[in-house]
Amino acid sequence: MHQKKRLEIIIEKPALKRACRVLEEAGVKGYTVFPAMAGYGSNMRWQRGTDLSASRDMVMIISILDNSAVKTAIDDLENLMGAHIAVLSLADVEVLRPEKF
Amino acid sequence: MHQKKRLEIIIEKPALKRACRVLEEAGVKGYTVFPAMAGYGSNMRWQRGTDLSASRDMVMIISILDNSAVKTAIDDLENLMGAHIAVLSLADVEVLRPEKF
Amino acid sequence: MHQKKRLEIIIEKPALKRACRVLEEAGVKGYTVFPAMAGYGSNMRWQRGTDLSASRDMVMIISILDNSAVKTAIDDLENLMGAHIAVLSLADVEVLRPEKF
Amino acid sequence: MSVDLVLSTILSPIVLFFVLGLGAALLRSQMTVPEAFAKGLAIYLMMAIGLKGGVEMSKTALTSDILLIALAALLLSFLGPFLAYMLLRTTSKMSRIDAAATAGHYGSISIVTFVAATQALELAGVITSGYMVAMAALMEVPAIMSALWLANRGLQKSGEVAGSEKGELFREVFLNASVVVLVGALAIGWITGERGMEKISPFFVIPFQGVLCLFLLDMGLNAGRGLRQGWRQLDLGALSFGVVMPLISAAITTLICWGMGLSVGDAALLITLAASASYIAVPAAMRLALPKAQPSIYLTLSLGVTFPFNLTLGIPLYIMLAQWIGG
Amino acid sequence: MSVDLVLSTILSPIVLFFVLGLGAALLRSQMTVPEAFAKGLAIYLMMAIGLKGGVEMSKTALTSDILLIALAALLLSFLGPFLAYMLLRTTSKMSRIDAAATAGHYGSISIVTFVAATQALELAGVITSGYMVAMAALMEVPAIMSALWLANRGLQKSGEVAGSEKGELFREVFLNASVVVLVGALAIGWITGERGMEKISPFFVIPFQGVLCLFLLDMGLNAGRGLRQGWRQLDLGALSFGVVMPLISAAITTLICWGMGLSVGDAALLITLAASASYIAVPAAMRLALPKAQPSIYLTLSLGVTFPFNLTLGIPLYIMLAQWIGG
Amino acid sequence: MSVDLVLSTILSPIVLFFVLGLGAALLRSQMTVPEAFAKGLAIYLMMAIGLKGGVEMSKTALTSDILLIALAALLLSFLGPFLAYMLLRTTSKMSRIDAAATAGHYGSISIVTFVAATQALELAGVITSGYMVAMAALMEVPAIMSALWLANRGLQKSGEVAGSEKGELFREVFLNASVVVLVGALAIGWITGERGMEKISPFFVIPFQGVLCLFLLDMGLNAGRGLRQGWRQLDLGALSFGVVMPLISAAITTLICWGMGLSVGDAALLITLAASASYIAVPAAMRLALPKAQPSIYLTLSLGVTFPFNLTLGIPLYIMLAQWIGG
Ligand SMILES: Nc1ncnc2c1ncn2[C@@H]1O[C@H](COP(=O)(O)O)[C@@H](O)[C@H]1O
Ligand SMILES: Nc1ncnc2c1ncn2[C@@H]1O[C@H](COP(=O)(O)O)[C@@H](O)[C@H]1O
Ligand SMILES: Nc1ncnc2c1ncn2[C@@H]1O[C@H](COP(=O)(O)O)[C@@H](O)[C@H]1O
Ligand code: NA
Ligand code: NA
Ligand code: NA
Repeated sequence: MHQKKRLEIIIEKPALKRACRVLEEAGVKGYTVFPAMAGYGSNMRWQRGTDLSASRDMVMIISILDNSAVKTAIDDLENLMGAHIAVLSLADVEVLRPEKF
Repeated sequence: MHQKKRLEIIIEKPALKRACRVLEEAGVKGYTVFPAMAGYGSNMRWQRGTDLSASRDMVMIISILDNSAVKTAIDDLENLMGAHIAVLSLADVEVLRPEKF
Repeated sequence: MHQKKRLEIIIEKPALKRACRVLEEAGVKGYTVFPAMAGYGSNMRWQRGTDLSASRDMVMIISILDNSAVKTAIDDLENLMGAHIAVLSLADVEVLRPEKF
Repeated sequence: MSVDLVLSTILSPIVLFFVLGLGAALLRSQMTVPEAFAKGLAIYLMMAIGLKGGVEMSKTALTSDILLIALAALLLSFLGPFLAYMLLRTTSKMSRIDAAATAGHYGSISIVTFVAATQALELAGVITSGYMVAMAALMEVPAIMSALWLANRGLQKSGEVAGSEKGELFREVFLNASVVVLVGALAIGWITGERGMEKISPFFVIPFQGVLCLFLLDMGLNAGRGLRQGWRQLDLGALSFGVVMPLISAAITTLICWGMGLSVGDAALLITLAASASYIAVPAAMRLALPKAQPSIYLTLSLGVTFPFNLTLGIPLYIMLAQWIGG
Repeated sequence: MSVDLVLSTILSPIVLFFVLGLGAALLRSQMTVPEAFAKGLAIYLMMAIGLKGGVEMSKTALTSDILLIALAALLLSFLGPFLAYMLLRTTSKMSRIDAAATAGHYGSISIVTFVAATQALELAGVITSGYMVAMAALMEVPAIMSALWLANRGLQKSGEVAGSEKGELFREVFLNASVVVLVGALAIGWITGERGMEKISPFFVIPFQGVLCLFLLDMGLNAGRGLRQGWRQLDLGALSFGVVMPLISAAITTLICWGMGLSVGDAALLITLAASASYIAVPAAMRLALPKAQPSIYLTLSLGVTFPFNLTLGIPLYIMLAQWIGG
Repeated sequence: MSVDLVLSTILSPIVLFFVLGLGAALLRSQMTVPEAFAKGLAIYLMMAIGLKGGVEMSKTALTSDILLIALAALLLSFLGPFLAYMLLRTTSKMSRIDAAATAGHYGSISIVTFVAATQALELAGVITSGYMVAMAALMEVPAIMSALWLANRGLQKSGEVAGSEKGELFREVFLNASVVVLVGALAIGWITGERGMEKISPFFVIPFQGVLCLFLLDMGLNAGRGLRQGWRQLDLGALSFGVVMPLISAAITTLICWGMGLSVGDAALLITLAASASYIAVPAAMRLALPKAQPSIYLTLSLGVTFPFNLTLGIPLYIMLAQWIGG
């Protein structure tokens, strides 16, 4: 198996499109998005479905990518994280078909 | 980037609030919860939406946190895992803004 | 805490049952499935709820398991990944009760 | 006449849609009614039942007779679990804690079974009272307490589960969706009376039976899936409990109704309530209070065995029992 | 008169709501109808169609005429894919497997297109038969088999995909939601007949057209998004196939209807069925059976091109064809 | 009479269900109306309002009077935020950006409050015009622009957020679900007129009030949870703003209506619109345009404070104001 990176961004839903554009522009080959249902931060809880505007929902973007793509994306990601509610983490993973990422 | 831990708890939904309280009391700065849709364990499958009480649904709590918070939480987490259906795992991750966690 | 593996398969929903069978036959003790809401790959975006057949939805399977189970499953997983739209990654994690996995 | 009753119940669209769902699930169809949609329909149904009951109640005064029925209902819910527990412990190999949790389900009630009985009675031209909805609401909760007592008696009090909080079980039990909506709608129907209902009743009365069809299709799918996944957990003693317990409850309640001189319709409903088992409110409470009890046991029994039995054969039988003591 | 028909179809609320959704999606509005809600409405619509058809069928005996129409319907579904496949392989650059998968969609049917045609006929005062719902159900599945045969013929049988199970495709195809609900409701309507329907018909008849508006708003959003995301995958040959194929199917079916001497209403419906393409049942089956075929191709064509065409221009045209051979 | 109006408003089923939800949430009940179901109901409600308004509009010509009201509506939405901003900056400790974002919510409108006012007027036998729905649609958006201007004026233009795209805010604001559905349904109602509505009106008219009950139960749950989670973020100045601002807007709009000589019903609706605050369209836009503003502040105020106030005490008051200038 081959070494790649796993990027995980938990971000507010209204900013999802922006995060996607950042990743796509950095040449990331793929990512998948998951809906969160609740959370806690800054001493406050939120819960999906208690806000008709859904503007406080959070989502998680997972992308398996090459370290080079992370480096390309990192500046724009930092800018994005500075403006919007978001948490980013990066981990090492092994994959089967390295050319896909 | 900076070293943090990524705590992932897959736990039955009726016990979610208890897990959240444990984390909050341990001083964790934030976490996010995701709804599962199906699963397998103890030789049995479950599936969301086939049980009107939703009492068998599972959820996943993800928290990026400092190792110190993990240590504070670990005893209560073990107690919780002993009582409820749950799976816990801990991994190393890198983050951008270490003071947030 | 004890070393285990965390297997994460992002796969198209119509093939979910097949992936589950592969894992179960390999003797995996448990897994949990999460619904994705959007994604990007091969220069195309998809979004849940814009396709009445739901045949393009993706899901994520997470399993905490022993390295031995990964080895048993890997051939069938490769075969499955070859036929269906899917992304697999493997990471190191620490768990509390090693006998559960 | 009794064969007629059975046939007209079983061949009613709501039962047929239930059977359709059950069959599809047993044949391993992948079809589902989306969870959010089904839960929305459930809220609609409870609002409709509550409102109707409330409006009926606003027309009649609270008599001592009604209080007596309420007392009987409470006792049935409180004491039912003891009977069920003894039965389970003698006839099946269930552990103490599983038996207690299951017993709690059978002391409590199934609101959909109640509604189906109301429909069957309406079809048969039998009159029922609005306050029976209040009885249903009263019977939801007490059984849970008996179950907890049964599970914990004799054990030295074990330490609290980490993260548990005072009042969480209370809220789960007394403020769960079905109690809130049922009791709330009952109160609103009672406050606004017939006049207030005029404008909203088209929505809550006319489509009611149709919505019930849709909902029972989903119940059938659930019951079938529950059975397929869970029957292996159950021995023969447990499985037969799912049919025997409703019959025993029905027999006892018939006697009580006869003692109180209830009308045919009200008796049929009280018998049905006693014979029905919970699969929404009680399972959720049990995961909090008795996490060591296995959900697959009590859910399979109450949703996979007892509910289908009541819906098809039970209800006509309970109506006949009521007619028998009322005739 | 024909211009009238086109206008009254296009200016009907259901089509206007479809256009609203289509426009919003093409303008990249973020609005959505929640998936669970739309799927719930779809189940409602299929129940309503099935029940209505079943009740109608319970009133008339099964004649050899009906069996003949059923045979024609089956053949249309079986043979349609062959025609579609040839057309695609000659006019577009689609790969063999993509062409086969797409062909399967065009042999099968769209139940919403069928319903829209029923509405247009009702508006025009043309009578249709209840058993046409059964024809729709019959036409869903056979095309899938032809598509699989087209895709796999001549290839040496490749090894099974890991984890695949005997019967999974069969269940996906014959027990998918639309088949279960449609056939089930048809049977229930047929069993209970008019008398059983009385109580539930308010829910299934009165709001039907309104629910259809809501559903078509969602279909418009889906079709628009499909088009926006997928049209780049299609060359001109493929795109024009989305309009030409329905017209060819319609022409052939017109001849067949003429041969069988079908009534105007029934002919219009059979033509519509033949000209419509699946976007629910077939795509799901194709992901299992032909995972190498690209979903963006067949979904864009059937939902993004053919469905809008049929809904607006196709249906009035098919009605005119039926009137022409029936007049 | 005025006490009557207050009582009949507060004791109407829709308000009682709102109170039920509010109470359940404040008591920390876990019950929820599934998000997808509630959002589906919201789309239904907006379609129904739009269609009804459109059909009414199709019956009358567009007069200069109507244009004048439209102008007033636009100005109210544009200028409202300035007033709100000044008030917030003087009476509370809110930051500039939070005050601007909150101000935007109060310039915009709440369509549910509008509907509740329509119902109360109907109950009181007061006639309203169909074009008032168009006014509601017109007032949604302008306030957002004023809020952005207030937040950004004087600041040197900061760099764009990474990944932001030209037009994304425009689409969010002008093509959000409520604008699309409301304006679309208005247009469709207007195009098809009474004749086209015949078939679909049963669905959009008869159940309307009942659906509203269900929806308001959910709104109550939302408002209660918002209050429980967010009130700690608000000082007394901010909290009282949630009641004072509607009253000031109402007073000003009363004067304007008096100047324009509006009918009692239309005046009551315009006052209600001005006094209501957005909690759907504006929050979503603010997250994109002013991500630094804290959602817990503006959501708690508009949904947790102002909406309950308007629904219970506000609406009867606004009707009385309208009667007073109209009498
Ligand atoms: N450390 C964390 N781990 C996971 N999710 C987090 C974390 N911190 C914040 N979040 C998520 O981000 C949201 C906003 O957090 P905050 O930026 O702290 O207000 C929370 O409600 C969580 O859903
Ligand atoms: N190893 C595992 N990895 C991920 N999820 C698991 C695992 N084991 C159990 N689960 C989840 O926990 C639920 C209960 O499992 P069990 O405690 O084994 O009965 C399963 O249905 C899964 O959703
Ligand atoms: N590198 C990746 N990381 C996460 N998800 C991915 C990745 N690549 C593809 N996906 C998911 O798989 C789907 C199909 O991708 P593809 O196989 O590239 O067409 C995408 O829409 C994503 O949801
Ligand atoms: Na009972
Ligand atoms: Na066809
Ligand atoms: Na306003």
